[in-house]
Amino acid sequence: MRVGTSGLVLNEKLLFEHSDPGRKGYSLPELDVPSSDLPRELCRDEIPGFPELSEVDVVRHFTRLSTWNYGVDSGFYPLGSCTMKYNPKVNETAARLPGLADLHPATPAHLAQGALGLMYLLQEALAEISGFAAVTVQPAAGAQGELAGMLMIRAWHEAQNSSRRKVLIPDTAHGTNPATAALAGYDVVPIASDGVLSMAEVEAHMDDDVAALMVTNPNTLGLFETHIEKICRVVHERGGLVYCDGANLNALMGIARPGDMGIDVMHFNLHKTFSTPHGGGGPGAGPVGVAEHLVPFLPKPVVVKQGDTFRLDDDRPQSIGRLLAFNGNFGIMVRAYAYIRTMGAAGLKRASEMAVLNANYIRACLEDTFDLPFKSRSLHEVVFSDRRLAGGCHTIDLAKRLIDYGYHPPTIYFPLVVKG
Amino acid sequence: MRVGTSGLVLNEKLLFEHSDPGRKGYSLPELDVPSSDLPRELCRDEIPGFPELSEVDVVRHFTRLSTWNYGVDSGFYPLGSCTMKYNPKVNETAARLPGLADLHPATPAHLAQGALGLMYLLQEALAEISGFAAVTVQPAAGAQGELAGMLMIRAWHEAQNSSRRKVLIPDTAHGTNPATAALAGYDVVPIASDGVLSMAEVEAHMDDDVAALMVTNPNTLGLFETHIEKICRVVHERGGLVYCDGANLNALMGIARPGDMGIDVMHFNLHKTFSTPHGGGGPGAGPVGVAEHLVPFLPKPVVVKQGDTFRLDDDRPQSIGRLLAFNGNFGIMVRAYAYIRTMGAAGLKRASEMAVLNANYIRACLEDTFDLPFKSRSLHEVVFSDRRLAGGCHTIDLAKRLIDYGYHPPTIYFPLVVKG
Amino acid sequence: MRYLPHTQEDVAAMLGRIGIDSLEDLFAEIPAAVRLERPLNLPPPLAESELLRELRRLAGMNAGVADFHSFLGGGAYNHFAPAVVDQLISRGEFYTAYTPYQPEISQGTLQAIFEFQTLICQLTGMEAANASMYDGASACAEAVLMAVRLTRRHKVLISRALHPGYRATVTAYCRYLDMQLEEVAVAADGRTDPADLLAKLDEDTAGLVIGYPNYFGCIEDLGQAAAAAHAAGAQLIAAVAEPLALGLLKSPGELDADIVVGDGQSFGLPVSFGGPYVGFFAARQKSLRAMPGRLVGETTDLDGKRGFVLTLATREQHIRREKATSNICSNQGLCALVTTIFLSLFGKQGLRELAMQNHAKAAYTRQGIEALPGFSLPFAAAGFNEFVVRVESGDTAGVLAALEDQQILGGIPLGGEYPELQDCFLVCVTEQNTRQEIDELVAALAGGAAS
Amino acid sequence: MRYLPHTQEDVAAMLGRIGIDSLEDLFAEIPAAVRLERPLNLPPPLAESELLRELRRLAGMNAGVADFHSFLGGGAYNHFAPAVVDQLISRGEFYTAYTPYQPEISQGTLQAIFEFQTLICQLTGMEAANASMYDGASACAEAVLMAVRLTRRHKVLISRALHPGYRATVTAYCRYLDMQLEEVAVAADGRTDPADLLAKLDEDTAGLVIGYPNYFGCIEDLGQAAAAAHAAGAQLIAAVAEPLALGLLKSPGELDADIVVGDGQSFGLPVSFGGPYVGFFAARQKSLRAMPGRLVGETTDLDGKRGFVLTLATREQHIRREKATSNICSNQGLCALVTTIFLSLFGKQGLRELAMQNHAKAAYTRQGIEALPGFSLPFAAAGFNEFVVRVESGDTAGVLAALEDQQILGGIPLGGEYPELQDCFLVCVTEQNTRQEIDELVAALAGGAAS
Ligand SMILES: Cc1ncc(COP(=O)(O)O)c(C=O)c1O
Ligand SMILES: Cc1ncc(COP(=O)(O)O)c(C=O)c1O
Repeated sequence: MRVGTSGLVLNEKLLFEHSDPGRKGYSLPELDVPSSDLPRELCRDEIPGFPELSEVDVVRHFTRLSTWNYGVDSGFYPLGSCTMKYNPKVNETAARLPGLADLHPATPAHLAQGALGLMYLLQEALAEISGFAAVTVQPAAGAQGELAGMLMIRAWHEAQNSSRRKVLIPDTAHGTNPATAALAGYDVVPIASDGVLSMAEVEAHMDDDVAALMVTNPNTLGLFETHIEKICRVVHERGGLVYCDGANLNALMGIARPGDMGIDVMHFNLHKTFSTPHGGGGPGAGPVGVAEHLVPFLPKPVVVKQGDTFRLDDDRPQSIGRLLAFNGNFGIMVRAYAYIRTMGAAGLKRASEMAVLNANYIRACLEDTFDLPFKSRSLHEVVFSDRRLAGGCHTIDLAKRLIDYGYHPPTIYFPLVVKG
Repeated sequence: MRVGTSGLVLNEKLLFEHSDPGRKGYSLPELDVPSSDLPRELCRDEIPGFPELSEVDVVRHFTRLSTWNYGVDSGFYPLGSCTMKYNPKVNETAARLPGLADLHPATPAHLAQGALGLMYLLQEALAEISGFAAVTVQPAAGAQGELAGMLMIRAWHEAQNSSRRKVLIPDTAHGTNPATAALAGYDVVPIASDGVLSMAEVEAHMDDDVAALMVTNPNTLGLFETHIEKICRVVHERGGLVYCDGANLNALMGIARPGDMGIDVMHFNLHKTFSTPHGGGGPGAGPVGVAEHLVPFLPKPVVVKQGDTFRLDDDRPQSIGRLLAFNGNFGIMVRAYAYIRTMGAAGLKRASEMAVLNANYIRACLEDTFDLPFKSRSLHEVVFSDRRLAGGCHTIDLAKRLIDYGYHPPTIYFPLVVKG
Repeated sequence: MRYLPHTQEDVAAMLGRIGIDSLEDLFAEIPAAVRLERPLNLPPPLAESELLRELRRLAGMNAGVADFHSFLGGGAYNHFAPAVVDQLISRGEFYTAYTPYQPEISQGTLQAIFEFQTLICQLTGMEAANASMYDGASACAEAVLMAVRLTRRHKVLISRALHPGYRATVTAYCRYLDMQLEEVAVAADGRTDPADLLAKLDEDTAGLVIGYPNYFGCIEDLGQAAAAAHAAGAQLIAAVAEPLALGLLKSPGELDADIVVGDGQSFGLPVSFGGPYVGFFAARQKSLRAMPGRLVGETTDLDGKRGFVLTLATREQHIRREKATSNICSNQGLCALVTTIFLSLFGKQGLRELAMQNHAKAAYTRQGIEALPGFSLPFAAAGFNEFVVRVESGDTAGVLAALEDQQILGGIPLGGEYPELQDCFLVCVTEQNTRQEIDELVAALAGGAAS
Repeated sequence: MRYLPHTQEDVAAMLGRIGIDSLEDLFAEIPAAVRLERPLNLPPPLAESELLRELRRLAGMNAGVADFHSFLGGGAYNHFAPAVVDQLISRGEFYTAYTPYQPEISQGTLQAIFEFQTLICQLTGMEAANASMYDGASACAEAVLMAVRLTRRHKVLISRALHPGYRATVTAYCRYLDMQLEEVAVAADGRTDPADLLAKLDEDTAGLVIGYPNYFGCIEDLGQAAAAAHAAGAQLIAAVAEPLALGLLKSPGELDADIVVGDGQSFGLPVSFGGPYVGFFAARQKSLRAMPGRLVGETTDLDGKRGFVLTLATREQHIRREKATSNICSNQGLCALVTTIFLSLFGKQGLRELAMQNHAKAAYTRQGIEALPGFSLPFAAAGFNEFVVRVESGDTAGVLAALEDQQILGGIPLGGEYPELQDCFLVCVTEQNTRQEIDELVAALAGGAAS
């Protein structure tokens, strides 16, 4: 399939350039109470530069802008590390249901049992899928999940009167891993990997100032960290904890559980593995699963069940506190819950199998054409380099040329360990 | 503004060409009752050629197809005769409200008071806007409204024991007018207009075999039929009735009412004057307003109010009957009602004024450039011919070139009285 | 006013360009005598939030299927529509476009209609389908007119078991045309009476219209009817008010129908108090030029690329005027798109499975009611997802009212349209009715509703 | 499974191409010891219709604003969102796109974010805004960190009248960093105590965070706070949980704030039990490189055409890794789009009028409650659309429960976060509360809820 000629291409100005003084795009009921003035000195005159548009101006502006975008609904979107799933339409309907969308976060728990129940059921489902003892659904994205996780690791160390200062992070890691470790007050120690982490490298760095190892599994090369169990054992033996970046969980649902591998804490990206839309850069959600020993440190409030009722438990003295003003990206939780209930156990496993099948199929089709720096069996993604590209072509050229053919390019220049 | 280069253009196959045996795009609950077989000889094997697609296939297919279309939401859409208004978004929300969208047409009247009430209020509002004694909201589109109207005219004649066989139709009329007259069993007599109908032409043709005159006001040249009152008087004096094609009512809301001009019956196009979407060719709705003497002949059932309750009145012996299986395009009525309630009297008048202002402004800007065959003051549309176009250019070339500039072309080669 | 972009300055500048002083002047050609000299008497305008509040209030007075267990059918069916359908038709490029008269910027609509036409042909077993009609009833009327055009005969037979709304619509459409409609009786088993049919078919019979399934939910012997019609030189018109049945039943085309019409509402359209729905119209290739309505055809552009255009417009009123095959102009385009998306999702397997579920649930309900004292099933013919129930006491209204009190819409009383079935009502069961709902219906009927 | 397009034949062919025999083999690298040898223990899959039924059941257990008169605010506001907003963000090109890393096919998102940033600058009176943060609270935490970065100081003062959720979030973010947070007391009028503030500002103070309006709905004297902060060399951070107030109030920029953060939820986002909302973050041009999060900038392509790209990515974690200005990656892009569309619709006049209505309704309510025996208003400072009510009897819980019985969510009890305000609750009134609802609230309070 090639780029066709049937479509329309429309230019569009900035919305401010459409503005015309006196246009209105809103309606308000007549004020039904006496008007009331704020003290003059508190008030501004007008908002300089703010637009004035009619409703049709606004509709056309954003409709036209949208046509400049490519989404999962437009076609194949093979971004490595991003898990660009189909975003089910019924989930959009679900998140907008009255009773969910119009529920205020300060509603008393007895009048919000449906919402709290949904959060609880989602926590339970994620715990089962990942093999962790408990899950918080509060964090707003993967990186915030990482922060929650690293703060819990630090709180755990403090609770043992340990004040370790270092975190080991492999060179394949996503940039959020070191950035998060730093935000939790840690010094980052990069460690080398050769496709996967070797025991030697871990053992060489795992000293008694290391609080944790952050690992991604499968890692950003799409490879399963084959020594993961042993790695966890060594880290634990030497007094550290293991954080897992769960961005790539889509390879493992129903196949293997990070919690069973010895990992202490992991974030999920609901906007990856659990089909919620990326939204052009969020909102997502980054729940975190923890092993038993980290449960006391979970961000608060935690949704708990007592008998048949649910409530937000705030009375958690060892908690790291809260990372958002309210209960997290509830609308995203609704979508993820809808996905899990739609797929069921067999469906989730099948989704993982098909993702891995697809990546390996692409690999099989292209490994004679492109350079494949790491050769062990891929899971849900495969990373090529541009070394074998002829004619002075680089990854970026390939990426842009794919656009000409109507496809979204793959993720490029990541992970940093692969050249091009 | 010119066609830009920011947009995407994507090819797309036929949906059948995406099909792959075994794909599924649906889900059904497990059957919770015993299965039951129909006698074998009644059953087909499978539906040859029917597609098999997953949900994401379907979403991508239609998303991509849509990008080949231009809508009112894409930009300026200056089709004469079509009244391409902005289609308000809240009306789409309104028509989908539970209680409206999921109401079955056979619901007993006492459990459908809201819907019947809405239909009644819409009838009343349309009657007030048009100056007619009563309105039926049953017909599904303008042409079906015409049919309802012409059948009523014929029924009225029959009730007077008159069996006139001819209908006068000006050469500027839309094709549905003669087609409808024929469907009502009439012979069509075309009459000439010179921009507007002259009294002489009407008087020359108005004999005692003429059942009706069908007139469009403002007509398809965008001109007000200035002699309309006298024309109605003459037709009435000679025993005929006057049908008005109300497609162009958008020029007159709050300005003048067809019912006050002596017209006996007129259809509305809710998908024109009352902002409901054209939908790429429908659904619309074509209510019909009638003067007092035609009320007994309205299609049945009619929504009537008794005390505080509404019901469908089926007991109308002189009615022409029904033209659809149920109550008409109710979802379109909801949108039109929403529009009327949003605009109010002043808003509707302003809409007419702005439409007429726009058409005259375009005329003022272009009348030095293009040939303007009819020179009297335009209402909501203006018709140019291609006579003055240089370089062998014709209307069709101009239309297609406008597309290159990102605009929808105006209506072309209509009405037939204007060359090119 | 948020829908009108004009500012005061715009208006002044535009009036200046036009060369007039006021908006008043724009209407100079309208004689004073017919000017409206007062404001329209309409309720004051509502803000968007107020409008929704008011419409929610009206909606709240209606008994939607969210609040009631509904067993209403009779040409409008409570089927589930996947969320995909509404989200796709809500794309502005689809629903705010006009009829695709400019193919260069309407290929989306055109290809989708082409796909609709193809799906309808596959479903009905016919060779040519149009871009849609208003609804099943008006499509049926157009079919009758086409049969008359094709045969140049003047009599059309209509089965009394055809949907009453369809029959009434045919009657209204044909009211002043030079033709007669004659009714064919219903046999004891609920199907069209073959003897009466044969007796009425003659050399002036243009066509015969039969519901498939018919209004009572019974599956007509279409093959036999086709043979009889064809023997008399008449066209067989099959009218399909519940097209989901075609997921299981032999197609009318296979059974030799000449014209197949029906309503696509079952395929993704909400019942919406009766509309908008979507009529479909399919026929044989040889009758193509006699067909009413728009047709989309495939073509290639100058570069050899496939494209789609409105075709055979010479049948239509824009060109043919009073000689057109129909007066229809706007049809139900967006509803045809709904149907197309729905059928794309369900496809070959899904439509069959959906039809099976409907049939199984109706059969289960039928058995449940049949076993109740006080009720009987007058018609023995096989049915799809509807059937007629007789109230032995004769108090149909009382039975249905008692059900309403239990938030059940139990069925459509038949007495209004069929005085001979004053003691009967029509029950419809779809995949949306759970076994529990069905059991509640049966229990409610058992528990005194019959008394 | 309707979301997975693979057929059995596809799977077989693909396995063949890969050169393995089974799906099992794909996972050969995963050691047997960590394989899951049983199916996941999850509830059975639901069909789409069942799923919606289940979610409607859960939704039905919640007290949404459709059923209750709600006076809950406190950082999440019940404002009306025009239908346009949701319909536009529901376009697949917007919501199913990834972060705009490939500008050639992401100009829609990029230009919209650029417009968002511009609107936030205009609204806050600042010079640079980022592409969004998770919410107001986390934006506030990031602002604190930025103040520390900019000043290289270690102490940050936080007003006790700042939203408790914001305070808690700042605390958690800063938990293990080399810095101290100190609280500034609340004065009797409900605003930050200027004396305590001055006393605590010193040469190690990096910044001062003040709510504008604050959690009690009071309008802080931001100008005075800015002067004090600047005199000490500290940054003033204004945190705006109800940005609608900025439709009326002087902008924080005008009052000399250095960093302005807040939450855009009021502008078109449903309250949705707490999220997703959208944090905004604006600062001075000179601090641009110290800002957290993504930024979109304008550029021109080779043909001189305007375009937009992600810019200054060198601050971000992809490149800077542990030295990044923040760890944020995905933000709340689609929610920023909501806000952009909402503000485009309301614009200059609309936002002002909306703000006026909110203020007028709150003032009306405030007067109504103030006049009631048994209730008083502890704080005298001017407010926007929220205010604190004191229950003289001290039985706040009883009062609110009595309101609930009348389908009124009367406010947020303050005792949990402010033990000194155990007898108080926070009332919020928006344009969505009609006078009738307000009168009902006042009547309910009068009629015994006070007892
Ligand atoms: C491997 C990996 N880790 C972490 C993240 C950060 O997740 P988020 O963007 O949800 O904060 C990503 C996102 O792209 C990722 O791919
Ligand atoms: C003048 C005129 N009359 C009648 C019609 C027919 O209306 P409808 O398409 O609603 O049947 C139209 C529609 O284009 C028209 O422009």
